[in-house]
Amino acid sequence: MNHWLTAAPILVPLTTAALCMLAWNYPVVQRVLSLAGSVTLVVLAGILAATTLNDGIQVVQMGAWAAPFGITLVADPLSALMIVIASIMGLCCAVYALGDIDPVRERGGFHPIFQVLMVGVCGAFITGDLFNLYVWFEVMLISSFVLLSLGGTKVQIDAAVKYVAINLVATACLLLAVALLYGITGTLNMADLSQRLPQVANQGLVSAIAVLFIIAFGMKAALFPFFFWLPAAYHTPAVAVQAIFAGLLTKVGVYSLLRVFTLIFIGDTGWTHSILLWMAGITMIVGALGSLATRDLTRAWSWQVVAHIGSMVMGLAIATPLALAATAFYLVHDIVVKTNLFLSAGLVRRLSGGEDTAFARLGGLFKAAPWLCVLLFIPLASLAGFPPLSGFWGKLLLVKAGLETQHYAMVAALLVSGLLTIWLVGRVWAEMVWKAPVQPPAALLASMARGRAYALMLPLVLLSLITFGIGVNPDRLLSVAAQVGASLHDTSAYVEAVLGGKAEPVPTLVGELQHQAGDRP
Amino acid sequence: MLEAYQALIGILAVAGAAFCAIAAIGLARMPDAITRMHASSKAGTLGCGLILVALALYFPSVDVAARVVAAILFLLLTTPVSAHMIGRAIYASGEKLWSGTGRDELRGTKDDPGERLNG
Amino acid sequence: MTPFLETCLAIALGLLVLSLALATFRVLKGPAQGDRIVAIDLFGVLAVALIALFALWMGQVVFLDAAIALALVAFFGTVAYARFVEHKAARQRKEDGDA
Amino acid sequence: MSLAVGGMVAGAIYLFLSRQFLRILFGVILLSNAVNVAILTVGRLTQGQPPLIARNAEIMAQGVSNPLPQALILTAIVIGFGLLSFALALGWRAYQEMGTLDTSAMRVAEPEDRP
Amino acid sequence: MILTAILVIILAAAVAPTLHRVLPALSHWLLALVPLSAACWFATLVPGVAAGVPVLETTRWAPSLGIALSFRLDGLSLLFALLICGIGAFITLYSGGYLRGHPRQGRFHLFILAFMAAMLGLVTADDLISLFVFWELTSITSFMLIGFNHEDARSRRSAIQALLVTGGGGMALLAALVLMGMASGHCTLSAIAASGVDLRAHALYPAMLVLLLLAAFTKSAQVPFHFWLPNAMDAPTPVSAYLHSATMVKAGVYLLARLNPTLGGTEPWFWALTIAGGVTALWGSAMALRSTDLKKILAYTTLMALGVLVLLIGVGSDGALKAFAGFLLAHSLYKGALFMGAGSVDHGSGTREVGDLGGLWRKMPVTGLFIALAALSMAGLPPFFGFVAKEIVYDSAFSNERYLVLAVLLLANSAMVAAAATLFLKPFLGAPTRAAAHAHEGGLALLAGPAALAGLSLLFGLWTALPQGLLAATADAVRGAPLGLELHLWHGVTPALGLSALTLALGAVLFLALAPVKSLLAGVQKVTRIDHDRAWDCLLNLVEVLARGVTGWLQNGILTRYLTLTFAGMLALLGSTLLLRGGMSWPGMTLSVGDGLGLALAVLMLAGTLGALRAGSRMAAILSLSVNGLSVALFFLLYGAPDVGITQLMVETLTAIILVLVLARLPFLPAGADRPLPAKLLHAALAIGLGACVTAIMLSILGQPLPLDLSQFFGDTSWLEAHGRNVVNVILVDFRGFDTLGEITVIAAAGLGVFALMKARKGQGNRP
Amino acid sequence: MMDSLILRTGVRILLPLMLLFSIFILWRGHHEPGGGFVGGLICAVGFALHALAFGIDAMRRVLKADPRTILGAGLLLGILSGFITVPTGEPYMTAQWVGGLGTPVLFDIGVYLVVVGGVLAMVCALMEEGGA
Amino acid sequence: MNLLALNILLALAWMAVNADFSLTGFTAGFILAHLILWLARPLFPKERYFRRTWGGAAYAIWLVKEIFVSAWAVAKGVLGIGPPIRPAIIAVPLEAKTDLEITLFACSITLTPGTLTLDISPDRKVLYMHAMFAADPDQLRDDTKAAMESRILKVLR
Ligand code: NA
Ligand code: NA
Repeated sequence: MNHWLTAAPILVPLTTAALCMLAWNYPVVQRVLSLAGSVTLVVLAGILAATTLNDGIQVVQMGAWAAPFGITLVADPLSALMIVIASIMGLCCAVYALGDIDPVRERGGFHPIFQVLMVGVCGAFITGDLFNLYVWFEVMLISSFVLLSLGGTKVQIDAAVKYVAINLVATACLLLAVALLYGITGTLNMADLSQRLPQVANQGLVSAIAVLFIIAFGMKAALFPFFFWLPAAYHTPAVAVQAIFAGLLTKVGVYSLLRVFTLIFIGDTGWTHSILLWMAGITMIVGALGSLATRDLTRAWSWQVVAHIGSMVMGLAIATPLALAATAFYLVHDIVVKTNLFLSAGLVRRLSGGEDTAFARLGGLFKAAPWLCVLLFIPLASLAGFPPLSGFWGKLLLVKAGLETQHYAMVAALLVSGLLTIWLVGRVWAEMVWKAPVQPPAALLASMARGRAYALMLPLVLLSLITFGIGVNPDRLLSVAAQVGASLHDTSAYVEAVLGGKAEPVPTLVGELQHQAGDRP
Repeated sequence: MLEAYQALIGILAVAGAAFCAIAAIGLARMPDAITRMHASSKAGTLGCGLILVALALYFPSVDVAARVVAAILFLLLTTPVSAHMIGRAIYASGEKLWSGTGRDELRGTKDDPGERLNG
Repeated sequence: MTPFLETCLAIALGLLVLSLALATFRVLKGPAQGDRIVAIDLFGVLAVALIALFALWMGQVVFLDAAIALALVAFFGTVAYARFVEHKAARQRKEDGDA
Repeated sequence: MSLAVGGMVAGAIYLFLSRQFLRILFGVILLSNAVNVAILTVGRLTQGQPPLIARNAEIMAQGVSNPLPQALILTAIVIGFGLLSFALALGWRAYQEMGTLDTSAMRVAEPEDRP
Repeated sequence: MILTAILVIILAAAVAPTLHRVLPALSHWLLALVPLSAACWFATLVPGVAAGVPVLETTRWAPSLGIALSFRLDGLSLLFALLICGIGAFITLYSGGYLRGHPRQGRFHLFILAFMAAMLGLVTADDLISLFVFWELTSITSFMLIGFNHEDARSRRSAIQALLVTGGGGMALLAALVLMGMASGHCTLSAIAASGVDLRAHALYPAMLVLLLLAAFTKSAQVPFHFWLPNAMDAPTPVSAYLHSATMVKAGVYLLARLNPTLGGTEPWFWALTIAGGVTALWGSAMALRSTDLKKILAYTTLMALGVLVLLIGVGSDGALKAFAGFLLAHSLYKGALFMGAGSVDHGSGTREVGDLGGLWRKMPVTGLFIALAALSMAGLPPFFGFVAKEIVYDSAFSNERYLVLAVLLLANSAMVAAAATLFLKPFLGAPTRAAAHAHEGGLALLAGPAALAGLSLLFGLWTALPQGLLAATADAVRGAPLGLELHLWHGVTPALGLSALTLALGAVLFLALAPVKSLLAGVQKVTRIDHDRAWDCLLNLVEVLARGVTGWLQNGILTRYLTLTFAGMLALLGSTLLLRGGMSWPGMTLSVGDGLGLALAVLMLAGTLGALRAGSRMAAILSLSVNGLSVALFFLLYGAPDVGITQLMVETLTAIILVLVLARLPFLPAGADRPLPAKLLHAALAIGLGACVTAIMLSILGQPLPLDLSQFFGDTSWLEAHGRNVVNVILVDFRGFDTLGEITVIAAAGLGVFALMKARKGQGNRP
Repeated sequence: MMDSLILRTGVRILLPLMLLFSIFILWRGHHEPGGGFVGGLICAVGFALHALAFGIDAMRRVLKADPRTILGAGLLLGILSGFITVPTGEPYMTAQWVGGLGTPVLFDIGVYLVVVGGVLAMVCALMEEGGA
Repeated sequence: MNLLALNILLALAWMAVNADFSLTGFTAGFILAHLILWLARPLFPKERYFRRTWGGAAYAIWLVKEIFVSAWAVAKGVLGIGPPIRPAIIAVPLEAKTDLEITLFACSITLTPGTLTLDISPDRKVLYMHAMFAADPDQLRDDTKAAMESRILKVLR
């Protein structure tokens, strides 16, 4: 039964999407399907994660064709963790959408496309095949195109133009990278790749292809200098879409970097991981600066998405078990917080009655909606890394990992970026919560239908509770993250699970080489 | 016998290619778009057809022959239609005909596609 | 395959490649839209011929299907282009009329 | 063939760097073609022998083309087509909404005066 | 129990808003009981701790990181805990009176109690990370408190300023603590101290020290991080009284004292602390003398006191540490009372300007009395505890022969005397003013705090044995070894007494010559031109300008810029890798006749590319691309990929149809017209560079062998196991059918997407 | 819509031929070049041509079903064909063959339908709204 | 058209009898059945099936010949060895009425030497053709009508 469970993260949203497409003329049916599908996904993802963490890596061969011939789905601790968190975000955004989405967008196919996005995200998280990963990236990409432009307002179209143009480059780059890698190894299975790459004679060529992967996934992850599509676009679509984008899309890029640069490309870490380190450092600073340069809430959050990508990639670049665990922890934290921030920004926009979230329009929330402020305070403080919320633990782990490996400059960059974020959070609080509003906030929630208001508030409550829960009781997630970190650092279990007894897995330890390499920033 | 048969195939192929080449040369040399189309639509179709026939002869089975016939029929059906479409489009777009063109019994009549397709 | 046939095929291939080059030249050069469309139409037909010839050369009859498919769809492209030109012309006239 | 791919990539990138969205789309087409050619090429080229199993055979003959890259390209072509058609429709809508396809004049989402 | 105390206070904080709504008149009394009982509980621990037995407590938290909520109460912690809870109780009460009728009183109590809990945790934490957690919590809660009057833009600014300064310190502290943990291998302060690891000898000691000082100095507002404190006085008076005199600002001092045994005693430590402390003390004195606002005066004297405390830790002699303990307590008591008193004056008369106040004695005698008592203690007059403390301070400096320190202390204390006089004499005994006309006494809630604190100042002065045990334990804790502190009101005739007299005299002179002193100081300030507040603004502006500059350059809203940077990044990464990591190689070249055909197709592809590049019309571009696409299709066919070739043909045609459907109305710019020459060159360079990279990689790949076992497997099983003779198709629908599933999902989404893009438009209604 | 008698007559003859050809291609795709994509594309191209010649409404009438329905049905068929393994307990998409008919063929039909539906949805939307 | 169906049916029967379900089998069956039906044509007195098929075949052969001629003429024109080209656009009044007749006529014109159908008037009364060698346009018009339209009508009516 376990192989059905392992495939469920793709099949559930996919079936939901197909059913929603068939019911294209019946929005109510779509709503029910979307909700049911999202809940099912959360439940199954939870079971999958529990199974993986307790019983070890789950592997299923699609079509029963053995690896590396068929397509392998692998739920290792990282994948399982990501899928659980992604499914929860999916549910939150789906529920929020029930209250927020307008009829035009709904009839334009919001529900099926949203599910397709989840298919892409979950598929990317769980596949063990590089080309299959490309396919799920494309699924994610096309659905993100559609969701971004759904509604077709002028701003959206403008943003979509930039988003689409840059992402098409990214996607071609990824395809090229996969193809070239196939061209030297003759395989696409990631575990198999990790076995075959060391045998390639021309290791310099492997490094070049690895860099191509850095570029391709870096573009997806919005690393410097490939992030431009993100601040250009994320503030424009429907709120639920913004939130799911902010929560998941870039993280899939980070996940992929994490997967590929711990499992496959570990031969030239002195070079590849130094590049990642530099990119991460600059991303942190530039992202934080960007968030300070804007005077718009949602756009500031977009920049913060960028900034924190840098933090996660920093962990990958350092690549000790602790650093990898830090990245895993940070991923979970950041997904929850960013989703929450964008959802709440949507609510704030509603309350301010405006079309956008420019600081000039905001204010007076403390008076108008104190409970909302309490809810907002949690993700904000967590974003700033204030203890004892989730962001603090992520930062602590990263600082620790960085200092242990003498990456002082990176830790400094991380802390400076954190300080800039604190500034931003203080400013946002002052502008959004404290400042007297230009016009008093509307009592929209009260005037809404009860169900709609619940749909808007419930996700916020849930997400804030998660952040708070991780913060005050971090140990569960910390130990999971440690498990993830260990499994990424030593991938022999992964390889063995996928290839079975056929191959003799050599323990592949990422990061070992790096400490001999001198060229670190 | 086989030699002669293969020679026939070879000659057909070369002839076909030659007609194709003539079509291409016509395309390069003719004075205006419509006259170029004369070259391409006739010589090209014929050349292509000859090569297809050569193919059919090379694989002597009804299966292949039927498909070759189908292909040629497709060609014969589509070439004039597209020639008509292109010709009309060229005419409608008001492109200047070659200065050597004689009478034009279409321009300015109620049937002039340039006027008719307006709006 | 006799040497004569082989030579013939080589010559034929050469001629076709030359033709394709000429057609490409016309596509690039124009000068009118019509010229380009005529050229691409011929390019399609030449490609059909090339595929057929290639099938012959390689002794692989499966390429014939590609030739059929191309013969079919090249036509669609042409229709679409023609339609484009007509619409543009119509629009041009309309704008001129408005002006 | 590598040179052709390189040339197409270069051409595509030059088109991408244009201000005209249409040119960017043309770049997309070109880039997608380039990558597809690259896939087949790095899968090693074998002339004229499609990977089919003959009627009288049970396994694929030696010396035929590598089937796997072909399958990958098929997937990539179709996906590329999906993306491209969406991008094209987007271009149309962009022109409709903003009256221009000059991307440097598209400043709605990131207006100059409002950072 | 310590954790329980903290949690109970947090609980009280959580219920405060509700409680206030339910019992508006009583809530502050009830809430004040919570810290008061905590204080009482702490008081019961005094004998044990004074006897040298610290209280230890540990709760599991994050065992996987070795982090626990461990607490440790020694003298230092207990003294702080008592101050926090004790003064906290009165502040809670006081703020209830001060904010009577204020709509957000409940929220105020929430924040102040939350702050109290955080502060309590900070001073009792033993675990390094727990310490940091509480440290940061004090920053957040104080942010909320400073910005309590949040409609006022100045309040908001001050709150952010305090948040940033202390937040920056927090970052440094985090790094410092992690370093300490790493260097020592222990997670708790007591374990580090007990382990015998000498951090002072560690290679990272300078880093730890700098980071730690950064944290402590920002929190305790030492020069040059002092500027936020006076601004923070925009907060309501209870906040100033509590945070900015008694507790939060002392957190930095606490940290220094706490780490004195582990990190202190070195040269850098001495110089950093004495210089920062001394300058802060002097600067605070000067500013206090210049100020005319009651709260400002108090704020600056607080700075001065903080400077003195830091200075004493820096000096680090036994005497200095004893003096530190005494002065810490004395200052907390009188400053708390004075702040509350000043707040009452403000509350009663509506102004805090010394110039506007006068003759309050008759209107507010009780307040006046307590202010007088506290001011006397501040001035260091016997029999107040301030005097006792000052005596040991002087004593320590004198016995150490640190005369420069002594001079600083003398000046600071004289200024304190003058300030004390300013605070009391003019407002209460001066000629009545208009503002004083309708001044009135506050209620019991407003008076209880000053009364208790001023009373204790007097009591401890008279009965020095009462605080002696605790203070001795405090000094021991700061030293990390027993010191044997003894307190006496009367030491006999000592140099210290003489200095006290001198201080009084000097203070009197300063007070009497206040006007000339002020102008003198103003002149000095003009000459030195140090306006830290403006400097801060400049710094922030600089960051903002940097932020805008960087962002404006990178994210300028123009797609071409984005793509240029993206491609430039790609070229830089790929190019450098290819050049620096080797890997470029040439495959062996063999050309057959068939390859001639391939070559011809390659040329056609390139011709199509070129055509697309220089096309001057849409049609030309599309048709050039068509040439390219058809050549690619032919290429696929040539190399034995009929499925791919046919698909490419179909897609080519469909693309043409869709292009035509879309393009008919779009404008087109002729080639080359859309970019200036430099851009053209740059773009061409990027394009050619990347094209060259791709070519180089592909050529190198072709020089490698390619294992074909996957394809071999597909070929072997396609018919026998998967029942298909077209291996490509079998791969598509069976071996790798999952890819295809994803792919049809893409097509489905694209179809729906185009449909939605064209039809679902907001503001135009929905046309299904 | 293109107002041309010749084109219309041509299309009238070509459309059925193309549909036939597309199904032919789909059917034999498992053994010879072709399959769901190519077949679907040919079918879609045929209908697109019809729309070009006769207008979108005429095409919709010939097509009968809404493209989106075709698309959804195809996707669902594609997904469900993989679920047939549920009783056997084998992983998703494990092929099941009954004589010459197997789930991969079913899957290919799903692909065909999705391609037809997806492409026609695009074409319909572009033609109707594009006005071109 | 009933005979076509019958013809196909018989071809299928042939395939069934021979158990040969290939295209070859069908073709053989079709031709065989056609011959049988032709022999039995007195059974179907008013049927035009045979005239159509045989006439159509004859026309096709003629057309193929014309294409060769046409291509040759074009080749000469292209290579500059034939008569100088003298293009013109000529209106040809139509006698053909049905869609099929008109289309077939138009296609034939395009496939034959030196002429090309440009357009058909919306009222379907006039066909406009472009001719390459139209020294005498009126003569060409008459030739075209005589050579082709009449043949087509003969076959189809
Ligand atoms: Na993305
Ligand atoms: Na296929």
